[in-house]
Amino acid sequence: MSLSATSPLGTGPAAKAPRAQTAGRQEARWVATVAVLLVALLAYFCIAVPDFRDLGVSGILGLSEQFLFTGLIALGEALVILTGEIDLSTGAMSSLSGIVMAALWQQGINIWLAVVLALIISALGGAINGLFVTRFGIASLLVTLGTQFIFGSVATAVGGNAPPYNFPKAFVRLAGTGSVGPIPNELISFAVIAVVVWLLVARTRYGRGLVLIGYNRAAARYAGVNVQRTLFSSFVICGVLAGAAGIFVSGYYNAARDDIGNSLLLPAITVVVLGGVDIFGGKGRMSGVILAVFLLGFLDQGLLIRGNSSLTATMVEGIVLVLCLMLKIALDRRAGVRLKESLQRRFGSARRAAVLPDT
Amino acid sequence: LAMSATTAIAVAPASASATSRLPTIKVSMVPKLLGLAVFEANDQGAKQVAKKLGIDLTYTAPATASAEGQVAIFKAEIAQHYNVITTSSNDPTVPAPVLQEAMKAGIQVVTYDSDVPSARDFFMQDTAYNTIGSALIDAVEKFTGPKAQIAIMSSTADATIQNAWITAMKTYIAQKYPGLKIVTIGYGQSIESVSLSVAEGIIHAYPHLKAIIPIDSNAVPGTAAALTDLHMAGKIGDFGIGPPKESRAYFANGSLQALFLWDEIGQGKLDMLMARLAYEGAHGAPECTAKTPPANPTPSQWCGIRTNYAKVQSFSGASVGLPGTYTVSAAPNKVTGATKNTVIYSTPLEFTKANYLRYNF
Amino acid sequence: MPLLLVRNKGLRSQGPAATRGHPDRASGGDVDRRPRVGTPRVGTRYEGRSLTKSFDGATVLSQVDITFAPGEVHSVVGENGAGKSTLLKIMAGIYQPDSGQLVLGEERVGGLSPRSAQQLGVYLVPQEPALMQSLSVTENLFVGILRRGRLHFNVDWRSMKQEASAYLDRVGLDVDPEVRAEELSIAQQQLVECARALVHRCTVIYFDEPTSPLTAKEAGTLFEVMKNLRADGYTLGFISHRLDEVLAISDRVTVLRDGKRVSTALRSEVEGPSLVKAMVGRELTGRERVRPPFDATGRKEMLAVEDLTSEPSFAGVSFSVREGEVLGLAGLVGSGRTEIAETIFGLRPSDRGTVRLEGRRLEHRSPRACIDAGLVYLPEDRARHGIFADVEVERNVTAGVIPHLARYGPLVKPVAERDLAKQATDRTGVRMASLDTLIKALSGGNQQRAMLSRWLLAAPKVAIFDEPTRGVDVGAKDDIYHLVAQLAEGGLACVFISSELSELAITCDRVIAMYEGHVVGELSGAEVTDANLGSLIVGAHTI
Amino acid sequence: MTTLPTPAAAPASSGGPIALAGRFGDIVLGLLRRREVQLIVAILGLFAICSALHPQFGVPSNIAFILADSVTIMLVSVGQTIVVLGRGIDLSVSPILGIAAVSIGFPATASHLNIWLALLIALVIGVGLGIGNGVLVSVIGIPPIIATLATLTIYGGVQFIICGGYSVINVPAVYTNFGIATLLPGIPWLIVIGIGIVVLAYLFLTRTVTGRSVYAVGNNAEAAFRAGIPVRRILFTTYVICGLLAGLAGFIYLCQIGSATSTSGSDGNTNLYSIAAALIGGTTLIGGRGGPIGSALGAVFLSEALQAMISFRVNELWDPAGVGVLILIAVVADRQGSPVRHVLRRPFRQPAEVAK
Ligand SMILES: Nc1ncnc2c1ncn2[C@@H]1O[C@H](COP(=O)(O)OP(=O)(O)OP(=O)(O)O)[C@@H](O)[C@H]1O
Ligand SMILES: Nc1ncnc2c1ncn2[C@@H]1O[C@H](COP(=O)(O)OP(=O)(O)OP(=O)(O)O)[C@@H](O)[C@H]1O
Ligand SMILES: [Mg+2]
Ligand SMILES: [Mg+2]
Repeated sequence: MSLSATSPLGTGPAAKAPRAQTAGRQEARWVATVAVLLVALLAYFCIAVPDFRDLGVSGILGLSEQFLFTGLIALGEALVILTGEIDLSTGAMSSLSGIVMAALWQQGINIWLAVVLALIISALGGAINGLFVTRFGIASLLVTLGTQFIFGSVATAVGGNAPPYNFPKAFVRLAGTGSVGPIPNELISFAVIAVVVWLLVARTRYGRGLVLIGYNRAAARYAGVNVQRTLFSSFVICGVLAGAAGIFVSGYYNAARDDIGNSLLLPAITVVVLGGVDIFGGKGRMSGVILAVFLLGFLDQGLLIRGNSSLTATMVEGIVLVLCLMLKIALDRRAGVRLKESLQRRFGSARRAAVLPDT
Repeated sequence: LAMSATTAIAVAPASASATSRLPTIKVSMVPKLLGLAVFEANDQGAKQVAKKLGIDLTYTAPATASAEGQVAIFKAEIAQHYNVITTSSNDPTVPAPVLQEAMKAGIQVVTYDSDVPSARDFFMQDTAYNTIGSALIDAVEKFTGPKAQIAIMSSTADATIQNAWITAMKTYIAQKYPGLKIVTIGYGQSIESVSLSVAEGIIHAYPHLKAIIPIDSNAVPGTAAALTDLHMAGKIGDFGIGPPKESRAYFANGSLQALFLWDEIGQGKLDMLMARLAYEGAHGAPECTAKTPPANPTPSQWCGIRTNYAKVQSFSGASVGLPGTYTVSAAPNKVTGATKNTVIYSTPLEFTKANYLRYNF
Repeated sequence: MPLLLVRNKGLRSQGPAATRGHPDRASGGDVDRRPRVGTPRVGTRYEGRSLTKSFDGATVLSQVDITFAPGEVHSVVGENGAGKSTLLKIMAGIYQPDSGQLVLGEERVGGLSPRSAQQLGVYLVPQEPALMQSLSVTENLFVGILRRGRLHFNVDWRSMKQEASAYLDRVGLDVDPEVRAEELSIAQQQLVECARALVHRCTVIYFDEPTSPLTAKEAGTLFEVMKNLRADGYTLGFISHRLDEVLAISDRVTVLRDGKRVSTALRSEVEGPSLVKAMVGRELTGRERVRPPFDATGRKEMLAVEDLTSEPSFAGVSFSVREGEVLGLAGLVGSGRTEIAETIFGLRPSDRGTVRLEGRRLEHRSPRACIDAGLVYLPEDRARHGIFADVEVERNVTAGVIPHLARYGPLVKPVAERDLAKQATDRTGVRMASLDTLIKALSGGNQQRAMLSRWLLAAPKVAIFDEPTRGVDVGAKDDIYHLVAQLAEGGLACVFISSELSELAITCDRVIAMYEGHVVGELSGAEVTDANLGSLIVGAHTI
Repeated sequence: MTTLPTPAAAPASSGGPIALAGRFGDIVLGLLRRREVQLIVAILGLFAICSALHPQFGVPSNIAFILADSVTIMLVSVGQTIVVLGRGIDLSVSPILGIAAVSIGFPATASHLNIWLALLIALVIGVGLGIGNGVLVSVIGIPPIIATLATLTIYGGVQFIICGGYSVINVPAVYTNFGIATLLPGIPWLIVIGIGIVVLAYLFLTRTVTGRSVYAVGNNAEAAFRAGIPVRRILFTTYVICGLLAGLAGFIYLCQIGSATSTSGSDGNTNLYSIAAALIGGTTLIGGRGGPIGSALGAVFLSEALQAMISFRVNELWDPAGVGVLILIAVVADRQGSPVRHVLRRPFRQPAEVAK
């Protein structure tokens, strides 16, 4: 006998229940909003800024070389932020990875081997963050605030007085300034990595667990998600992506510097938030983040070409961030997120249950 | 100097009628960052001569001293079809790829103050390393006597120029004043507040210190402020490299004995002249590409000093009101610090309590 | 902004003589320095007239009239999602009604906020005590109306501490007012909430399911407090899914169904079955066993726990469950049942002891390993450990079987996922608009059904249900009993943890009783009755 | 570990001598568990070690330097603490400091602005920019970390625009004298001001209704909302106070450094150091726990540790790493400390019904 047969409630008219309020729809709408903004922005620059239009397709695509490393960091950062944590050490990690690679290469190690070793170092850095967060249960904001300083100092120390430059041609072409037809190599690499990360979050078991942890860590644990391992690995992946960003930066500039990643952290977090990822975890889509990389990047480059100073560009970015968030809040509120709930979400303690040790 | 000019290209003072025939070129001046007095002084000088040289000048820079910020600006300037980019680079290597891209796009690159050796047409070096190094040490020795502990305040451990100056000073001390001992080198990270604390730390750590040498424009006021705070003004000598205006208060209260620097306004002028010359060298009158350039070209025959134009090695500064002739180096010179295609701008001026009020940068 | 702010100090001394226990009197009627708080008026009627409220287009309350009279406990009952909490929240100023009026005494009040409602003397004790965990009890009592000292902006701690003790006495709570809230038990925190209502001079006090986290004994304490308040002329409102409590304490009962008021009657006019019928709209099976007696012969032992110990929560716990058997776990709150279940499920470390599943020892237990081996655990605290509130029902349901969702290598196949979720929710009869509905939009009972669906998907051999009917209405409870029976029928070995003895009696084949972390007795078959269980769990018949 | 500054007086004494001895032990243990006491011990300990190893470390002028050096970070971190107690964060303190410094710096050098008027202007600017943050966070409802990240860039731009390419140099001696004046040898006036502000902040947080509400909101905003606390107004207030203190810090910065640029504040890592000082001082980022005294001591400790690194010729490049390590030690100590707290605190009260 089927249960619903015994229960009139079970087959009650669906119309009685509150109207479907889908998280998916809300998120998809934001992704679409970002896409529309991106198209509008490009259209504006093409119409209003002749120098921008004159670049042509390949020139405009080429602009992306300037901001894709920020994008790489943002991908990793998004992963961590989806779990409800944050990684402030990514910028320093990029510097460290670039400089480690360069230093190893200077010691006579093959450049590709050096790249691999630098990525391993980044993974280790991520693992240190992850370890503090999962084993000692310390808030990631604190841990990475601390390790950010440490990674930065180590990078300075490794870099020494004369950071290396002038890497082998093949490396510079692949990681930096080369291109296939009109498409810069960096864009190709970014696209590949972005698709992988997108699949990871949206379509794999791992991503499922990751997002559930962001929504409700305790419940994820009770549902059989290995919270510790997932969190830990999100920091490792974030570290590796930040490290990769550092290598691309070094390739692009054909030089390594101990502070080269410092200026990448805040734009990366901005991108993640602009992409619609909730800073408290759970909500958000990688597709939004990927679009936001281009939105913010082209905004910046376009303004510079328009003749605005880099200072104006940064300020405009800050203002755009605030406006986009206001738009998002307005859209979400229309969809029924009430004050109480948003208060709870922002300040409530239940969702942020501490990580219990796995046995 | 061993190098002598085989042919001097005298650039005649441009008359109003002559300049009107010059095609206007778009030149950008990209210093390390906005808001630093020395760079603003360069800008001031550049503005004074830009019109005369037919230059449409843009002065822009990142908000902080970041090489990546400069790269973003260069990238945009390539798109905006600038003719010449002049820059004081925050890093000797990071902007190289994009500047090379600019050169490929037909843009002339002139660096000043801080070089990108692998990606420019010409570099204007502020002053010869050995000249400023020996000038400083001579002044210090006069204050401390032949046996003394001295300290240096620099910006960061990887600052190329500062390191070159330090080397020059060390070499000069070894040659001439072996009794002087450099006990430590502090790094103020090009930040005044950091320089202040580092300098105070050094003063506490070395009670027998006789002089301190801040060689970065943030370290100068930072160090002087430290000496003032600790009531050590005049007890420990303070000789540095930097612009005088920022430190007027310290000259006045005796915590700063002397500063060495070149005339920043004139440097801005010369930068514009070099921009014009570089442009003309690449695009200018046919005479310039001839094997033997004319002895006295007219203003319409602005001849460049292009790399492949080996014979042209010096030019006059008269057209922008600078005295003397400037020489383009053909090969690197360890002592002065000049690399290939470098113009050394000037010998340092000394600013002391006696003359500091006369300079407005 | 409140339309009515009673500031007349004179009224207090005219209040009914019933305020004998009022701390103000006890402390000699100090000068009241609170500037903004209205004077309590014991003996206030509070009325809601044709209140209507909808969320996102779904009407949750429609045209509800209700009157809370002084000196009365007025209970509101109804199924999950009937709109009880929404009604009380409107009365207490937490929500704004879409239309309708609130009348306090003779005057209309409107645009209430929690703050202005409290100033008017209306307070809602929430279901989960919402105390500031790291602040002292005193501060928790006075938060929002901290006494100001002579300088006006400074805080007068001394007088507040004195008063705090008096108020805590009044609700029968013997704790140091300086202790931090986080050091109190849930029951104690609930009483602090109650004392807070008194501190705020509230005379209309609502309790939204206060007893669901409490034991019968603790609930008893709370009822004593409520009765005293009633005797003093306070106006009380009460929500509970435990009808026996409702019948025991109420003077008047209102039944809500689907957001409409079905009836309001005096306690003397209602009785259990009629009430249930009014709530659910149909007859329930009642208190009979939901399944035939269990025959152990030939049934395989599925779960065997031996000497499981985790100091100081529980020690030396051994029991086993057979295929198709429902084993009850009875005990007071704090007797260690949840800890046992969580230890078995690998959520907590154990000091010693073994857990065997179908004879195989489960070592290095983790939730994942247990689920994969066929053991699932339905947590007690649904909101915290069960649901992902902001996630669609579909993903909530499949959350337990994520590893099995993969179809192409590591990639999840969305269509397959939807099929799975659909099957599972059909089976438990989750009532929802679609699988894409956020689970927080479902009522408690339906959320619990979704949780059950999650674990059905894992195709378990053994299931531990921890208080599966907590915060669930009578109709849904009945469904859950039948579902458990049905699952056992299909061969599932069930462990059923409950604090409601009567539900153990109707669902379980065998019950073991816990007392302070030890197994103190076992009953099976016909022995499993409320009375037998009752004496076991208080430690009366240690075997 | 992070004991709240509870307003409670010590419990009334009772019991015999043994109880008294036990109580004394309790008090000592209790004190040692307070982060403030630990920090004082750490500050004095580090000072003792450094003075023993380095002849110049213990001289009054060095002490004065360490104390004066800590004042700007101290003020900013007290403001930061108030925001963090309400479960927020303010990443825009650096440009607020910078804007205040340059906006009074230019008129001060150009037209000898009266120093007290300058102070007033700095405070007004701080309040104004704090209001900006408050509006974004509490009225519009943008998460604090994001809202202040945005204002960080916007305010940074404003600071640049104010500077218009120039720096504040040659600040009149009225200002700089104020920056270096000492009350007694080794006790600069600045630290007296710093301490005064810290005491005011402490009194505000423990003794005023608004201050207690900050703790309540940080602890549990939902419950505070229900308890009738105007949550948004309180949050708003915290950002305004933080802005005010950053503005004051800007004034002091100008007096102390004698110049200001378009990157003053940001280039010295004010944001991170202010957060670091608060964390080292025992304020937790989840809100509701901690207090300004700890943060002030944290700032002094940071300044002392950095000075020690200079004295012992540790390369400056390791300064940030030193700060990072201190943060990690502080938070790990917090974490590791909590089990200790559970053991030491008074026995768990069994619910009444468990008694037979
Ligand atoms: N803030 C909200 N947003 C959207 N829907 C809500 C909100 N609060 C309640 N609802 C919906 O309103 C309906 C009534 O909810 P309410 O909490 O009043 O029920 P209840 O009778 O108290 O049920 P329970 O016994 O489960 O507590 C439910 O369908 C619920 O999903
Ligand atoms: N915060 C606490 N600190 C110390 N001991 C605690 C705490 N909470 C519970 N305990 C102890 O742990 C044991 C089990 O508590 P718990 O309430 O989880 O039991 P339970 O039988 O599962 O009750 P419930 O009916 O709520 O499921 C009891 O001995 C209790 O005193
Ligand atoms: Mg309810
Ligand atoms: Mg339990």
